[in-house]
Amino acid sequence: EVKTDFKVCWSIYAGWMPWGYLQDSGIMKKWADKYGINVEVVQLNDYIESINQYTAGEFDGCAMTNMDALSIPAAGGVDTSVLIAGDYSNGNDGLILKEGGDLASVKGQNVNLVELSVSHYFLARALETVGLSEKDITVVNTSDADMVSVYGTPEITAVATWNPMLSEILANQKGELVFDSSKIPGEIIDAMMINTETLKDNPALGKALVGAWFETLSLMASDTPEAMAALESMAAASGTDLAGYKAQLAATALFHTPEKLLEFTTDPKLKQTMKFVAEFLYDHGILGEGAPSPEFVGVEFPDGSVYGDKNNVKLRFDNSFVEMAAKGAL
Amino acid sequence: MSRQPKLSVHDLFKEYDGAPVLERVNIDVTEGAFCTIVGASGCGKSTFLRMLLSQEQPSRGEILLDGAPLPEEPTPDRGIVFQRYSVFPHLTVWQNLILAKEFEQAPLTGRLFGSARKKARDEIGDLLERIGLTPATDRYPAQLSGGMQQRLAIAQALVKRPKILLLDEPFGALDPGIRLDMHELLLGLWRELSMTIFMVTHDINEAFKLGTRLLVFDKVRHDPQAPEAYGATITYDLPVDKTARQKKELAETLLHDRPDSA
Amino acid sequence: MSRQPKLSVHDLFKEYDGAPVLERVNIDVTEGAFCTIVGASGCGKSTFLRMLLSQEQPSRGEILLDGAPLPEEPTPDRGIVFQRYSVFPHLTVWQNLILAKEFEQAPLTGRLFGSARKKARDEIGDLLERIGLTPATDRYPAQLSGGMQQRLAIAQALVKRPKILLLDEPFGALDPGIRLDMHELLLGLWRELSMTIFMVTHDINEAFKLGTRLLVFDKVRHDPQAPEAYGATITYDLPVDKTARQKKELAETLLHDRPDSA
Amino acid sequence: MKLINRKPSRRLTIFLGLLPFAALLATYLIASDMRLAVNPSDKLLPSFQTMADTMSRMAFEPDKRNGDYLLWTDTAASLYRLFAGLAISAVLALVIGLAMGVLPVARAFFAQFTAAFSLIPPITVLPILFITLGLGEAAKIGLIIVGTTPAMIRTLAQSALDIPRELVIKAETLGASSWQITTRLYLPHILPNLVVALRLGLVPAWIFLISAEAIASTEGLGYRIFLVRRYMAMDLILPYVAWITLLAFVLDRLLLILSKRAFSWNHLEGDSL
Amino acid sequence: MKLINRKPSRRLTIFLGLLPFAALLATYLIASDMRLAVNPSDKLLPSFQTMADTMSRMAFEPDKRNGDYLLWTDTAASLYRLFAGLAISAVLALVIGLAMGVLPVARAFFAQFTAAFSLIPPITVLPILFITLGLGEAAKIGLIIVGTTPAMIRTLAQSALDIPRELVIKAETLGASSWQITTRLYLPHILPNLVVALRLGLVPAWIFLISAEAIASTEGLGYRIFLVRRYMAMDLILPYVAWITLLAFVLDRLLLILSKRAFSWNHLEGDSL
Ligand SMILES: Nc1ncnc2c1ncn2[C@@H]1O[C@H](COP(=O)(O)OP(=O)(O)OP(=O)(O)O)[C@@H](O)[C@H]1O
Ligand SMILES: Nc1ncnc2c1ncn2[C@@H]1O[C@H](COP(=O)(O)OP(=O)(O)OP(=O)(O)O)[C@@H](O)[C@H]1O
Ligand SMILES: [Mg+2]
Ligand SMILES: [Mg+2]
Repeated sequence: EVKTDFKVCWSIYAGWMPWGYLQDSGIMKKWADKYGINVEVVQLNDYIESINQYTAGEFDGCAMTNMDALSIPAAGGVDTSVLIAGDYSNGNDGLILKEGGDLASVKGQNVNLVELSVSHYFLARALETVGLSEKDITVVNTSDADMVSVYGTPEITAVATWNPMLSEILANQKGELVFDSSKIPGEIIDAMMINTETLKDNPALGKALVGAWFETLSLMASDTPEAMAALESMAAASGTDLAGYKAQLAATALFHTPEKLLEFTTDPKLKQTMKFVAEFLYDHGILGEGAPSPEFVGVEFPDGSVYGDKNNVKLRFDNSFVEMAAKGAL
Repeated sequence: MSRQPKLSVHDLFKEYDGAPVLERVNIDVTEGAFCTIVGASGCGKSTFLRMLLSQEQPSRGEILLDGAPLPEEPTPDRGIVFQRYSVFPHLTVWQNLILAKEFEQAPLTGRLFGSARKKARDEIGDLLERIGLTPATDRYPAQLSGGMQQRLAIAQALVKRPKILLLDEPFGALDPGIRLDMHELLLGLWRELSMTIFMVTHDINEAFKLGTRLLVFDKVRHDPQAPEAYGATITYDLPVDKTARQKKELAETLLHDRPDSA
Repeated sequence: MSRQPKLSVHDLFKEYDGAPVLERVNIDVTEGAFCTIVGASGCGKSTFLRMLLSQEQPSRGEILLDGAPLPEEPTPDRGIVFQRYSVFPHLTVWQNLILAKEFEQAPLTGRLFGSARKKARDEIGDLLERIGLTPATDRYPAQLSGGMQQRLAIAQALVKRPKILLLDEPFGALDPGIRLDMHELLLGLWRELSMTIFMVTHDINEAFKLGTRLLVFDKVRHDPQAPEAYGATITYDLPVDKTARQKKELAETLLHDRPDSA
Repeated sequence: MKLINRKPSRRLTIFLGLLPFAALLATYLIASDMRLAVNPSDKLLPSFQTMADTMSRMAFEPDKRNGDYLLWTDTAASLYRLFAGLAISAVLALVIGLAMGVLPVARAFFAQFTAAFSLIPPITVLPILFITLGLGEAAKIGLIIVGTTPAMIRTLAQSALDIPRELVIKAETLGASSWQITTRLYLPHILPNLVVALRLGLVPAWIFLISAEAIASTEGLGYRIFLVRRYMAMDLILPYVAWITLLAFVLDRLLLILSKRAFSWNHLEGDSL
Repeated sequence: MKLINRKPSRRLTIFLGLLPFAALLATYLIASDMRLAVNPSDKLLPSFQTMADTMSRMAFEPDKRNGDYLLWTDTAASLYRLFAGLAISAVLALVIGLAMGVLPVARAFFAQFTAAFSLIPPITVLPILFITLGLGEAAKIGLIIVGTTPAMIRTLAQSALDIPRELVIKAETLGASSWQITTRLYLPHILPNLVVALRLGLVPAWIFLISAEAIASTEGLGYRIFLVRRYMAMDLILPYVAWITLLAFVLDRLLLILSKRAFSWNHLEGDSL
């Protein structure tokens, strides 16, 4: 269906703060006007709610991780395209043991984390690296917003969480980071997802979003007063100060140029990552009880290859718009 | 009695939780009768009035009003003064009194405004004076004495000029002086409107003075082992005659000059 | 009157929201007196009793009990029957009656159990019979008729055998027969315990029959423009003498045989 | 007959009572069908078949991870917390509410504070609660207590103040001490209101329980709902919500019946909802 | 004098009323000092100095992002939502509660449904609510309405049922129609209870408002608290909570005063909390 008014949503996370800035600063409007459409970039505070709203059809696009995209909209039958795989977590997720030690010493402990989130996936991957499995620990579901405050209680010995909670805990409380996502780089991808059908019918939306995104990122990368002002504003919006926000960005591998992004999404390692993710989701029953195998939902890669069921492709890495940006064709 | 009775009660039974309170009550009352009801406390007088009002339904038997079954709900043609006199606690004295008029004249809002309201208030001035509540016009019921509340309840029922008036010990909390005034008021309206009145009273004097007919409620059957086994009925139904009246007046004279003579 | 008065009231004033209700009330009452109080409705009789009970405080003046200022709160030596008779709605008839005993015998739980409870219940059997509530022993007040509730309230106050008993129109809702029984009951206890009684009544008959002293409350000053400007006081204070009693008895005889003669 | 006196027959009452439920179900069915027609694996409004399947799995098939029958372990865990929390709340509210209603000194002491305290939204001070009570059952029960007690205290204190002054005076003249007046007059009068307060407190209690279970937990109805919210499994969430509602409804009715049994004097006049 | 009759003097009342607040403050001070002594950058219980600094920044320094004075814009946004939600709730509750209390037919229709509906914890069905109402102001106000109305309806309906039957009958004999009985007898009797219900509804209203703001919002007191919760910025959370409590407290007192003014007949006997 061709239309002119679009809404995409995002929630607060270091790698997504540019979405807020490009809406506030008018960059988005500039690009939308260029293609004769209206795009509203809406901030939601609750990450899961934002995905749910997108899945239910309230938004045309939403910022989420590769894992959640597979488990919620894609598994829910909403054909979704990865428009901008903006960054991957490069230390933004971590496992902290209060008493320190090495990763293997987590065995037998309770680990507090947001169950079934990327933290859970991250933990599973971390355990694999030392030959442990989830059976060797006990997972306690804990809300992300309260992770920092409950860490102070004596019951908690280990947490797996992400920034800003991660740095908040490390900065102020006893504990040692024993594993972080920089050791599994590129596996936790934070992307802007768009409804495939909407994107197909309205390429202008993809063009406007990609154009606005890279303009903002190049602004951030520049060493100008405007860049500082933009970063200040993003810091304020995420509830911290400039230093705090920069620290978060340091653990976020943002792709500042279309080229870098393309490099990442065309890397064959991506297929491997998505396989891991699908298997993890299947093991935890998140793909739906009707899912006969991890390959139940098909994932299409930029080269046209598909992981999983070719007849049920619901998640697509779509590089066409970023390629336009790389060619300066926007 | 060739005229159709205003109200007739046929073979009325009433029980609460299986315990009979009234049984086999039969009576025909012509229009304009003033029936005073006496009887032992707890024998079912108030219950009888509640049924005449349609507040409660008989367990058996029927009540006919003008030959037709009594409506199943209270209607404006039957006024009531409850034994535990109740007036509207959220309205002041005069607001309580103009309420009936408001209901009548303002079907939609149920409320009069401006000059209509002022007029209604002026119209009850005389009534207020007669029931002695002029100084308390603007008070809420909670700020009145027991007797004042009772007078207000009576006046409120009279304002509506009902065809049938049910009074449950209306003058119990009034001193003799005010009681006489209220008698006057009631009798005046009764004659004027040819109301049919049922009045429960414990004052035999009053029953004779006011009534044209005296109904005595009592149990006819009594089981000493199970005092609750039987209900009460109308045991005497006396037209109040001249001689009785004269006797009463004699009694009254005697009683009346006593306080001063003492 | 060489004895110290049981109760003396000096120069008592009471006003509500600036409007005087009682003014300059002075009275000395000896132990064992039976004061009946009459007066126009709304003149302040109930207010007077409420002050004797310490439910309300006088605006000015003082009340002495046995020469000492009245305690500031109700105490068990002063019993009360309110005008709007109130009993405890959550207790059945017999539970209402044994309550005073429970308070006395079980300071901690306020409740009797087992045989003590049974004994208390047996002890009130006679009283229940005399007030005619035996058949209603196990009912809640909401299931009683008005007169039955009133009798219960009276009995409840009597059970405690207070030194001073305050009765606000206690017999208003009772039929003459039961009223006579209650008179007996009250007079018996009064003589036996030499209680001091204050009783408000509107029945002048009753006032003369029961009282040893009759107090009339009335306004002495009256401003027709502002009827609320002045309060009432005791205008007559009459010892009830023989002749008056005889007159009353005559009147009573006359009244009494009327229902049967008719 | 006037509308206010027109009582529907028993049958009509039942029919009318079921109508809005039927309407709700019908609305759901239509909306769900519409969405499923567009996207057969829509997650927002699953079909009744899907929900029934999911629930029967939760109820009758052991969990892969720990072999539990999840619906029942969740229910047991939540109900235990709910009952413990409400029981403690009830006792606290009764004691403090009674004290406030009966004793002017206690009222002076507590009135302003409970008024203010009852207005703190407890979910905003969760961290303090967790640090004070730890992360175990205590905190979850604690949140229910903190969340429901203040309102219950106020309700009970007000209902004690509403007892007619005449009755208190009457009790005094019958020789009752302050303590006896409290136990034999105030207490029986406010117990029915305690039941009312408990019934009204059921909803906030569930809400706080669910919030607490969402924060740190390994079982419980609220835990499960928040967990599967992660992948928008409305086929589990909706039946769970219905189940919670049903449990609460049964509790509510049981409390009403309890009240009618235990405080029959209080139900002699008028209707109860 | 018996304890129940011992009324503290005005001064003592004020003193006693302040005591628990003082005790709370003192406890906080000691606990905060102890924690800060161990770890000077402890975030859980910041010193009053820190909190005052933070608040004065929120109140008097423009925000870096958009130049707003955040405390005031947050307060305005939240209060607007709160008032809008409560106002609509009040109207709905009045209409439905009155209908349920007055008309047996309406009671048959609504009673079971509102009883069940009032027991649904609204936070569990948030996704559906957001999808139905969108994510704008409507949803936030809607959550307040969904959260507070059912309980208010029940309270009002019950208070209508509690009106003595005698008064209704009296009105009928005075010639009142159903409508007139509703407006002139039931309405004035339940309006004071509406105020009570509103006062009791303040806390749930705040809670739902905060929950809604936590999910989708860019300003508001709940949004701010939620935003900084991940950083455990108690130096902002605690004063914000105190501020919310103060606002609610002022509203509560205003409603009480309103009730005493507008429904003086209802306050002639007994105390109010
Ligand atoms: N709470 C109150 N506020 C204001 N005025 C009051 C209050 N209580 C009583 N009054 C007024 O005080 C006066 C005396 O009342 P009280 O009840 O003592 O009269 P009473 O002599 O007992 O009358 P009755 O015989 O009718 O019972 C009345 O005019 C009444 O309006
Ligand atoms: N709701 C009820 N439930 C059970 N019994 C009741 C109920 N209402 C009245 N009764 C019983 O019915 C009988 C008659 O009561 P009613 O009020 O009609 O008496 P009454 O003749 O008016 O007495 P009184 O002169 O004392 O007012 C009493 O025995 C009373 O206990
Ligand atoms: Mg009666
Ligand atoms: Mg009086």
